[in-house]
Amino acid sequence: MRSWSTRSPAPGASPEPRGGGLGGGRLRLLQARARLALRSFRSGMAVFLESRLGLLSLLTIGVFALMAVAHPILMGTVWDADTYDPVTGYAFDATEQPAPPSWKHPLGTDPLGRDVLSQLLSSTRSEFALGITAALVTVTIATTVGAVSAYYGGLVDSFFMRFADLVIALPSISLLIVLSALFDLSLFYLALVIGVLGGFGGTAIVLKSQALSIKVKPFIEAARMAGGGQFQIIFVHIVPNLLPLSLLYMMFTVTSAIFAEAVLSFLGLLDIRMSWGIMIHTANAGGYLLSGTKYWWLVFPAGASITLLCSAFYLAGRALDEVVNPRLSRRDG
Amino acid sequence: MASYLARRIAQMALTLFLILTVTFVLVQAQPGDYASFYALNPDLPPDVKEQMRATFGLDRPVWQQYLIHMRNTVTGNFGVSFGHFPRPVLEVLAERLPRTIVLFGTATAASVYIGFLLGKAIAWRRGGLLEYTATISGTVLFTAFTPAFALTMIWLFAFRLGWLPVGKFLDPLVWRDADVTSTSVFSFMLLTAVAFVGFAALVLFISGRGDRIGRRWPATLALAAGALVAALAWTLSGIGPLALDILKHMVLPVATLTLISFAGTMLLTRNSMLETVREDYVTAARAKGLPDGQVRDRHAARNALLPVVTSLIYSLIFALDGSVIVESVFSWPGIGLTLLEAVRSEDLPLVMGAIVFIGFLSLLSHLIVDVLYAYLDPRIRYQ
Amino acid sequence: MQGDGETVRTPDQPLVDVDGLVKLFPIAGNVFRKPSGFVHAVDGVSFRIERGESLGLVGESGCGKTTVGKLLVKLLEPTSGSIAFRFTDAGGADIPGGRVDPSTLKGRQLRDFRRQVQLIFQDPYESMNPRRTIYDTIAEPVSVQGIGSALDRVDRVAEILSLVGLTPPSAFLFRYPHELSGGQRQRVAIARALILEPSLVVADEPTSMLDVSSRTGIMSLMQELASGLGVAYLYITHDLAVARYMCDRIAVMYMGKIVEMAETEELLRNPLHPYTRALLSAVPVPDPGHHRPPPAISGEVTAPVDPPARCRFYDRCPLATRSCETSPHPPVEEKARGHVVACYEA
Amino acid sequence: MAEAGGRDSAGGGRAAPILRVEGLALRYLTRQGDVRALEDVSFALARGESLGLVGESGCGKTSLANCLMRLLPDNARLTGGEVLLDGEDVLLLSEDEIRSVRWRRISLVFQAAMNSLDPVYRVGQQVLEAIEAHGVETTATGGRERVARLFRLVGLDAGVFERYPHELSGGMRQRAVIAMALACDPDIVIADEPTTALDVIVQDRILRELKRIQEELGISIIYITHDMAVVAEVTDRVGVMYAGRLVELGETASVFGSPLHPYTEALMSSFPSVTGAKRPLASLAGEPPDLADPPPGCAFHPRCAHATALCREQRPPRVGLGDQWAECWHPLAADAVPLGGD
Repeated sequence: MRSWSTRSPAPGASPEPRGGGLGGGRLRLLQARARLALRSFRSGMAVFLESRLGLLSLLTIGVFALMAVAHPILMGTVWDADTYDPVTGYAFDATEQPAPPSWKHPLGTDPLGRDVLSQLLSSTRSEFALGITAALVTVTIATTVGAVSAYYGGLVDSFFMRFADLVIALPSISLLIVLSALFDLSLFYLALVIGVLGGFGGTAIVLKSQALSIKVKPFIEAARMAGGGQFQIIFVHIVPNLLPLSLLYMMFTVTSAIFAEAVLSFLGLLDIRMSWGIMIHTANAGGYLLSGTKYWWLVFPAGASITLLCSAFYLAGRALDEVVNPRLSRRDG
Repeated sequence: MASYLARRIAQMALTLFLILTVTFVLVQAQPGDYASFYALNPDLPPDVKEQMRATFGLDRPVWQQYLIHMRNTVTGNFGVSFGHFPRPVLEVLAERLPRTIVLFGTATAASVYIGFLLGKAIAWRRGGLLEYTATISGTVLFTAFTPAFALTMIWLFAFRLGWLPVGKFLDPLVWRDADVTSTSVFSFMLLTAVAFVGFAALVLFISGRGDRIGRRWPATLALAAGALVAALAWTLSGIGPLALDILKHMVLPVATLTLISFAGTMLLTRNSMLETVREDYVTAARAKGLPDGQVRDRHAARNALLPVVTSLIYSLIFALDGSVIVESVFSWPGIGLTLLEAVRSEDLPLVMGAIVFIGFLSLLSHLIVDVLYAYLDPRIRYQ
Repeated sequence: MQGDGETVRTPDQPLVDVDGLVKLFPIAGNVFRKPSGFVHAVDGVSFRIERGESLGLVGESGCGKTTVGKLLVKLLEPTSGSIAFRFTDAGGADIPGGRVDPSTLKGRQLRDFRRQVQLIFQDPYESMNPRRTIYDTIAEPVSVQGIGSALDRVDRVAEILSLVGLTPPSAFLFRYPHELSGGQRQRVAIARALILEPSLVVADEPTSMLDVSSRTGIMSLMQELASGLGVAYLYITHDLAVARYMCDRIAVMYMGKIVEMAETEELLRNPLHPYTRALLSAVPVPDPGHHRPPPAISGEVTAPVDPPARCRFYDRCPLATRSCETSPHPPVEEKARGHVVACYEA
Repeated sequence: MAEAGGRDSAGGGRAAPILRVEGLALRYLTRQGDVRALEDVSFALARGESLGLVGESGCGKTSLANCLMRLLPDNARLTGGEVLLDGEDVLLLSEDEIRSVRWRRISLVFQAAMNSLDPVYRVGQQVLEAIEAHGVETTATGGRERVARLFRLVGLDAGVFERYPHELSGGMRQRAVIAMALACDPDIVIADEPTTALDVIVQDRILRELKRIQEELGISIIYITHDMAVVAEVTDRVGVMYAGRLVELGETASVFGSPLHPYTEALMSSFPSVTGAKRPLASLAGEPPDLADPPPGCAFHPRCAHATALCREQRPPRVGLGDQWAECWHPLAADAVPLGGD
């Protein structure tokens, strides 16, 4: 190996002490990186929060997260399981079921005498679990599939893209209806199926076209010139540039997962114990839905929760889009 | 363009093949086997069971069953429906397909058109009250829980206000003396729509050939004349009142579908517009001294339309999914409701047939979108 | 690698010997993807580059100059023809495994080859991963090659940053490309190409996207580094004026062929090929008093899709004769010492 | 405010200036603060004259062009000055009035021809569109003939009318864009980097074409470019911009003969040439200033070899030599005299 020291430094380049005062070692390296990460997170956050809708949606998601955390705490302290269990409880104190809101039951009880607030809170937790599981599955699959089929092209690409066409051609609700007829879907499998459908379908196509536009950038050739192999190029250069977009689609998957679960529960096709969709299903099955505003507590809390949480994730995704996609930003520079 | 379309059609044929394979695999993978499904159904007479066994080759090896499944689908032989015994699946589906297409086609056209207009407007004037109102209400409707929203619509417009019928697709009282079936009326309606769209495309194509860019009235006149002829034909045919009855039943589901899905197109158009307004040709159009509206419509929005058309595929799928839900809430007996009923009654042949039809319908929408895109983008047209 | 253990000094042997290089790109055809024709991007190109020499490859866009560059660094595989490298140590003696034909390389050998031949890209904005710091960008070649420890690399990157004039290095190490100006980014690109101490650097229009004031800075930096480190350049440019300052020799390309090649000043003073003459007379001169005659050339460049066998320049040539129409593309002939031309009429 | 170069006598006895820019100032509001894109820019343009504006990217050349046509993004704020077109201030016109100025009086040749043609319309229709918007021709055939005439003028085949932009070569597109700029007989054409993306032979042809058309039609052209060689060949007068200011203005021959501003000299000597002796190229150290936070005094002082304490603290005065002037404390010609005002 030749060494720099044997050569005269180029004129015009001032000779600098070795490392330019950066001899502090690995710790300094890590510190510098941590500072960088913090800085880019802050500037991204600043842009995100500049959008009022982004802030609002983040707050909404926060409130729902608190609700999800609150349920086990309440059950462990002030609520006794016999009365307040979301599935097996019964409000003996109420004279008739469903009972309107009262101090003991702030959102009343359902036709089977169960506390609506407790049902609402306990469902929140499963909705989060469902949404996040599905989103993680989608993003992992879509990012990998997108990067790999953009990088290799040819047969690999054709295979994944035809598969994506298939997933898109079968609308997910219809497909899930069929799947629920053929198999018993639990919450976890539902999350998995929705995640897989999202990951191999439209999201994979979008991420692939993004990956394609990254693949033809000169910095990919520069990485090849450095001697980088396929792994280095896909996971060090392509995937990190896909992540912001994946994050965006993660938000959208959360929305569609919560939505799909609610629809299937409403149609009575799912094998799960409690969810917002099941709450509405129960009310609908008892014929309370078309009675207008009289039994509002049976439908409104669950319906509003579905809409609010879905919109919140959706709007958060859109606000994120404004951060990720510089072309949408309102100001130049 | 021909080679572009040929390639797309080849890809779609491949996708259809994949759909058939997947349905087959699903049936094979489900717990319990298909043969016993038939064997255990008490509604079926033994000779029918024997016939089905032969049709589906249920006693043969799996790979032969697969080939038979393929052949059956291509020839339209989905077997006999359990729930509608002894009607063949194909007959049940053929009756319901026009109803779904009419509902879903109208709603998609309405939602895309409204979404495009609104998206265009909010992108051109950013930060206004309209932008916030449209974005928030659009998103809330977009993510609203469709069944609950549809029921609210029914409750409000049918029960409280009594303006529109509650559900179903026709009023038996009106149809008691009719000597035509609802299916044929639906088919006529569909035919009229297709003929009109074809006529409109022709008119626009011819008017687009001219020199003058701004002159629009001949095209408008021709379109109005076409609409008049269609309306006259319906009035004179004698089945006008029947069609009117169907239309009255359509209003609520179409409105519901439109309201839940326009936001998708709107928000996409907005984003797409925000990108095109930065293009040099839009600046050039403004520099040329063109009126504001012309810069917006002819240049910014016209180019913003391209990605919107691409994503129309997703909007269509979204609407197709939505129409399954809406059909079930409004008791609209189309493909979606058929699928749901078939699932509930474990009518497996009908389930398979319906899902293949839905897949086929969405592939067909794909193809239409591709043709539209190729028409709108000269860069593809002349490849 | 064909290391034959020979370690004799071979000063007369060039660093690179390119012979009859051809690269055809298929044009996508119908549904079945059968190509409907071929773009003859590079069509029988031969040249040599000596150690430490700078050869300019000049031509209009689409003439195939960038393709030649990519073939040389093995970002593309040639359709036919040969490229032979002969790497030596600082004293000019052969090093083991110093004779390389890039088309045979794979894996470990390819990585070794990358140490010797590097590329500087045209676009300083797109040639760096926007999500990686300057340090990551410059250190990537050494870390991929597994040279030195992580800490050595920081020092090494800092050292080369000051060498390319980005001082103090600590102010640049942990910044992102978008925080730098075009000129500074191009300095980073040079640092990245030079950190492996290559023998040959292919520079693909490294200054064409830069502002005037940073352009000269980059040009002189590249010259200083070339003489300091003994790097040879293949300098690809469309600008004859830039080539005049950067190159020892210039090769002019037209539609995939080298039409003329000579020492820089000889080529500028005594252009023989009608295309070179047209190219030269079309360059604007920064002197209001100077009046240029219009270049004697008609038409526009077309893409070399399955070109006819005759001289590529025939359709636009002011000197074209009957025999030019029927004869094949003219062979490259030496008209003066080291001055070669491919023209029957020159 | 003195405006030596722009006096009525400027340009060697040509007619009264058709365009006069006085103390123009423009800012962009950004997250990083206000960017001073233009500061105190003044010049005049005579009828039939060609003026070059040179400078590096980000010096405000394109912002200036956009100001003249009032094509500014939402975050731009005009903070002073006037743009007098035949004595009428363009900046005060209403949105409707400015529309009749655009293309009719001042038109633009964009720097990226591909991007300034709408990909979904035929090239001819896009030219026709401008003709119709201004009612230059009233009949369909009249419009078509005019487009055919324009195409002939710029050396394009009439068949180009029916082609789409992506079907044309770079040179043809640039010609089409020039034809479009001439569609409504404008008085002034602003050519913003008209040949930057083109190969040298095509560039040469387009520039010759533009020069010929200018002489034939008697229009004024403002060339915006970074290429000193192009400026030397096609312009009568040249203005040098740095950091949003016009730092030197004068007859092209005299500016090239004896530049007053050190920046002008640096620009000229950093340009390589294929003719003449091979002289060493000078390079400018450092980077152009951040316009959100420009240095005090002369904006060029951090990169200037002649800078003194004076330059670092105080705005330089305007000094003149004949028709040529510069803003500099230490002009390169000893006989340059301070001009009044300021």
